[in-house]
Amino acid sequence: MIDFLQNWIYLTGAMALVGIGLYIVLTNTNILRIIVGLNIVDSGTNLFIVTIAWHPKSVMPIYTATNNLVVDGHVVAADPLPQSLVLTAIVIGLGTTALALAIAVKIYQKYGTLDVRKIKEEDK
Amino acid sequence: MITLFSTLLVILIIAGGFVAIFSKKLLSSVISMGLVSLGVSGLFFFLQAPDVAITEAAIGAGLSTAIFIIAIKKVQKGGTSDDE
Amino acid sequence: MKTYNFAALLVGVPLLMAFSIPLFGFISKQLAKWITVLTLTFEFLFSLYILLWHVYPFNVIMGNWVPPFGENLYIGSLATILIVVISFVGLMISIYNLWSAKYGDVVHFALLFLMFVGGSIGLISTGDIFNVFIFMEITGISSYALAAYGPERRALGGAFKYLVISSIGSTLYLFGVLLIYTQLGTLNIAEIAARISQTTPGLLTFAGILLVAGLAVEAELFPFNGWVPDTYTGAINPVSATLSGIGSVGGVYVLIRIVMTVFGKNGNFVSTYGNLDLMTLIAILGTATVVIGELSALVQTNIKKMLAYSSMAQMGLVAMAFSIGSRLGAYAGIFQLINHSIAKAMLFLILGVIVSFGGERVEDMKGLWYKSPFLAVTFTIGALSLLGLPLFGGFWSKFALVDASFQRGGWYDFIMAIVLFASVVEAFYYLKVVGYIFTSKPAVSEKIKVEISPAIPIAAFAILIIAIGIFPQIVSGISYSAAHELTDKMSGYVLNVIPTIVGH
Amino acid sequence: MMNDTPEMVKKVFAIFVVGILIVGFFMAFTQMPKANAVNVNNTVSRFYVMKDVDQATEMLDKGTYFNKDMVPLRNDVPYTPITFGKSANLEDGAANVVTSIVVDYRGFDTLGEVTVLFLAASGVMLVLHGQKRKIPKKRTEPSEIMYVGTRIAFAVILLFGIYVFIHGHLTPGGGFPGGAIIASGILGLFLGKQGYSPNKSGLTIFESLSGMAYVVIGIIGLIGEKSFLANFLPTGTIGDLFSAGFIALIYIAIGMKVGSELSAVTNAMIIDTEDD
Repeated sequence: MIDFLQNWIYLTGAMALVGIGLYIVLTNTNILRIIVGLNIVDSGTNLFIVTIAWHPKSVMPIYTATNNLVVDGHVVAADPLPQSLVLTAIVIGLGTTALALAIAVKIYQKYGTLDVRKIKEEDK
Repeated sequence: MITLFSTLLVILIIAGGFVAIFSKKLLSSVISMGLVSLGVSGLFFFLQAPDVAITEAAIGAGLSTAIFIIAIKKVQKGGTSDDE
Repeated sequence: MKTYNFAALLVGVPLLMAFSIPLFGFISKQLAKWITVLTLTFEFLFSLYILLWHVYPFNVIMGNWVPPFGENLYIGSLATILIVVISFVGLMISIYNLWSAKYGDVVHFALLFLMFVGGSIGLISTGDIFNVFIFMEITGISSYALAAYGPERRALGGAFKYLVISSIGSTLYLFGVLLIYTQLGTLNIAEIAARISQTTPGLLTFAGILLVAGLAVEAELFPFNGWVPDTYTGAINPVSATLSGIGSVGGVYVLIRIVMTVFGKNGNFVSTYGNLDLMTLIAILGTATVVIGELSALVQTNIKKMLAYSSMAQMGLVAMAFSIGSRLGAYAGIFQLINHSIAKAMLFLILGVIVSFGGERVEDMKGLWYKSPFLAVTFTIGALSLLGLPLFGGFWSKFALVDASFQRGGWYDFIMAIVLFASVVEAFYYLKVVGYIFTSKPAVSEKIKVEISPAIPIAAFAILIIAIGIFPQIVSGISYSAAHELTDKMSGYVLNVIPTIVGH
Repeated sequence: MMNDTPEMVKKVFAIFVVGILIVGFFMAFTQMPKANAVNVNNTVSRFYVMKDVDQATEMLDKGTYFNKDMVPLRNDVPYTPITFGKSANLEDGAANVVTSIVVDYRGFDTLGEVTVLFLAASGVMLVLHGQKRKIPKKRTEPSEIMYVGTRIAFAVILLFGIYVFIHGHLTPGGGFPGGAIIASGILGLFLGKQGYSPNKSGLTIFESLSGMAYVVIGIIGLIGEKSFLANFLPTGTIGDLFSAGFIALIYIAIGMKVGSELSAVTNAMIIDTEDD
């Protein structure tokens, strides 16, 4: 029962982060806050992906002198494939964040504001 | 024991997310975003993913927050001029 | 399983050259642009070799690990024709850029442009569902940066909007992929396609909606295309041409690959799993896109915004064509995609030349014929091709689209009505512009001098449109076999990638 | 993202969208395999962990990998036990399975990932081009202790970063965190001295050469082993420093690339690129 709950705790955390991030993106007009929201969505996604790779009795997927991953022909490690996907996703998230921040800084220099509504007005 | 820890961490990251929503200051929003990343990277350790945890701590919590703070400083002080 | 690993260079060479462009940039900025041209020439010739010598269909194995365990590229007939088109359009735009990209950081602009084309080629050829995400991000990140480039500040707002919507879309896509992974334990498109019926229906439905939602951003379908007008209008014209002629092709390709190959049911043309029929969803989204896009294009006074909305509407037509589900429908969709890619890229490039001499309102097109007959004629060719008049490329695809919906019958007749509606509305706004070009005399008649570097791509596109219009067999043969690949997923796709899968 | 709508409507709409998404996700979660049943043995990762892809490929070639309902018989593949420090010449000698997937089994993904970061760095430079630094007049110069301290810390951090990416196939870590650690060391240098700027063209050369090295390693595989990004080096004994074939090579390239790239990004964000 506790094991089962544990999985759901992580899933709830992941979903809460995705929800909070999306809420921030949808309700804010400040560009930097929107980027904060995107970052939180990314964290939630990563947590979700790592959670589905895991079960309560798993060990880490690294062979060491004391950590054997295969017992009686059964793999007891956490699934390493989603973990490697998360590595990719984290790096991609950093790239997107850096580019978004660069655009935000440039917008501030050109418009003098970070508010999406004011930018829209100035364009007209 | 681990269940207790991870539950606390999950509550912590959700709280961090709410701080990011409701805080008036942008900087505290960003700091709480970094804390959320750090909490998530702690959860990755519990989820048997040390590789991911290290990467998230170095990149997600460390560098991306740092770049964020640099950007905020530029936006608030306007320390650059535009030549074009 | 036919393999031809050497074709990994299709993705490898642009990467190598992109990494080396900053070094060339130290020598000369012009050299960086020429490197782009040379690399894309290589891509075009290589893909032409694959097409004409009939090397396709084949697999490219990465790292000596065969498909379900490692990653692979699959280049079938659909991928071949689209790669030829994309690398041709990319090559032409890169020639145009020799003249047009002149402000700011030209070296990084050339690099990002090259990787946008290279990433689209990778997106089309990859056979791994997570690899699709990577290439989506490659094309995505390069296009955000490209869209922000240019002298005008409104480019920044458009680029940022695109960035936000697109990154949320790719997050949704990632969720969809991982939900499928929990069920099947694999990421290979062929294996997922073969075993899709072994998943839980409810979860699959949700995953399908997430995948479609994520991919519809790049494919410019209705609720997710809010970025299109802002981004296209803000960006400089070659970038708009790239986004419209290359980016949307990649987006639609992946959308169709996921919906028809992965979620499709063999033998039946329509995919029904769970409670939701993804093809109907695509049809609804496509219809909404066409109606909204065409009506918005009608009221625009800014010609670039008009082309942006028209581009959206054309993508809706393409999606509708595929959603018919029959082989003729898929054929019409592929043909329409190719026509749209060539014609819309040409129109944006022409607009780039015109805008460098004047404004970009519809009125500014008045008397173009007296200023530059070459631009006037080529613009007319592009507009008429998009309208679907005979003798131009667009005629054959719209004809096939109407034919397909007619043959399918039932409520698909509705699609025919939408196509006719779209044509009528397009006739209104395109013919208005064409009328302005030829009838009214300009107030000031200064001649527009078209230099050689923008003239080559425009002329090449115009000749190609006419050539397809008169000899449709240039693309129709391979489009038809590509339609076969889409509608018969086992013998068209899965068995070419994993030949030993049993029980089909 | 929406304009001209009242605050309240926007919030309600956002809660509505988020709610639908979350309800959908939880419906999907209930259909996922239960926590205790999530099992690596049903996924392709099983072969990555057991380093048994070659055997599975053989079964695939013979047509005995899928049963007649197209369900893969993943648990039927025989396996050879792996002992840390003893087993040699495994198909991929990395002790860290995540590393072996990232760099070898799914190396093409990683090439794309490196490209994404490279493009992001280039994009930052493209967007922020044409700005010059304007040092604010009133600012306290960091003290001498800070200056020397950051220099020493940088040396230590650099060594640690290099350690992390060289040991990527044995311990947690690898090219990406290693590079990020080096970049954060350089970030420290900015704090130590007013107006500090790393050599920009040096960073560019580093970045380009290491990226090209990655692709060239791939092409060597294409020529030598008939497949792009194929491992062309001996794999050694699992757990040794010199094992796992080309994984260490690639991680060194990635580490240098990521390090120089992220430094260039932070540099661009702080100082902005200079026009020549």
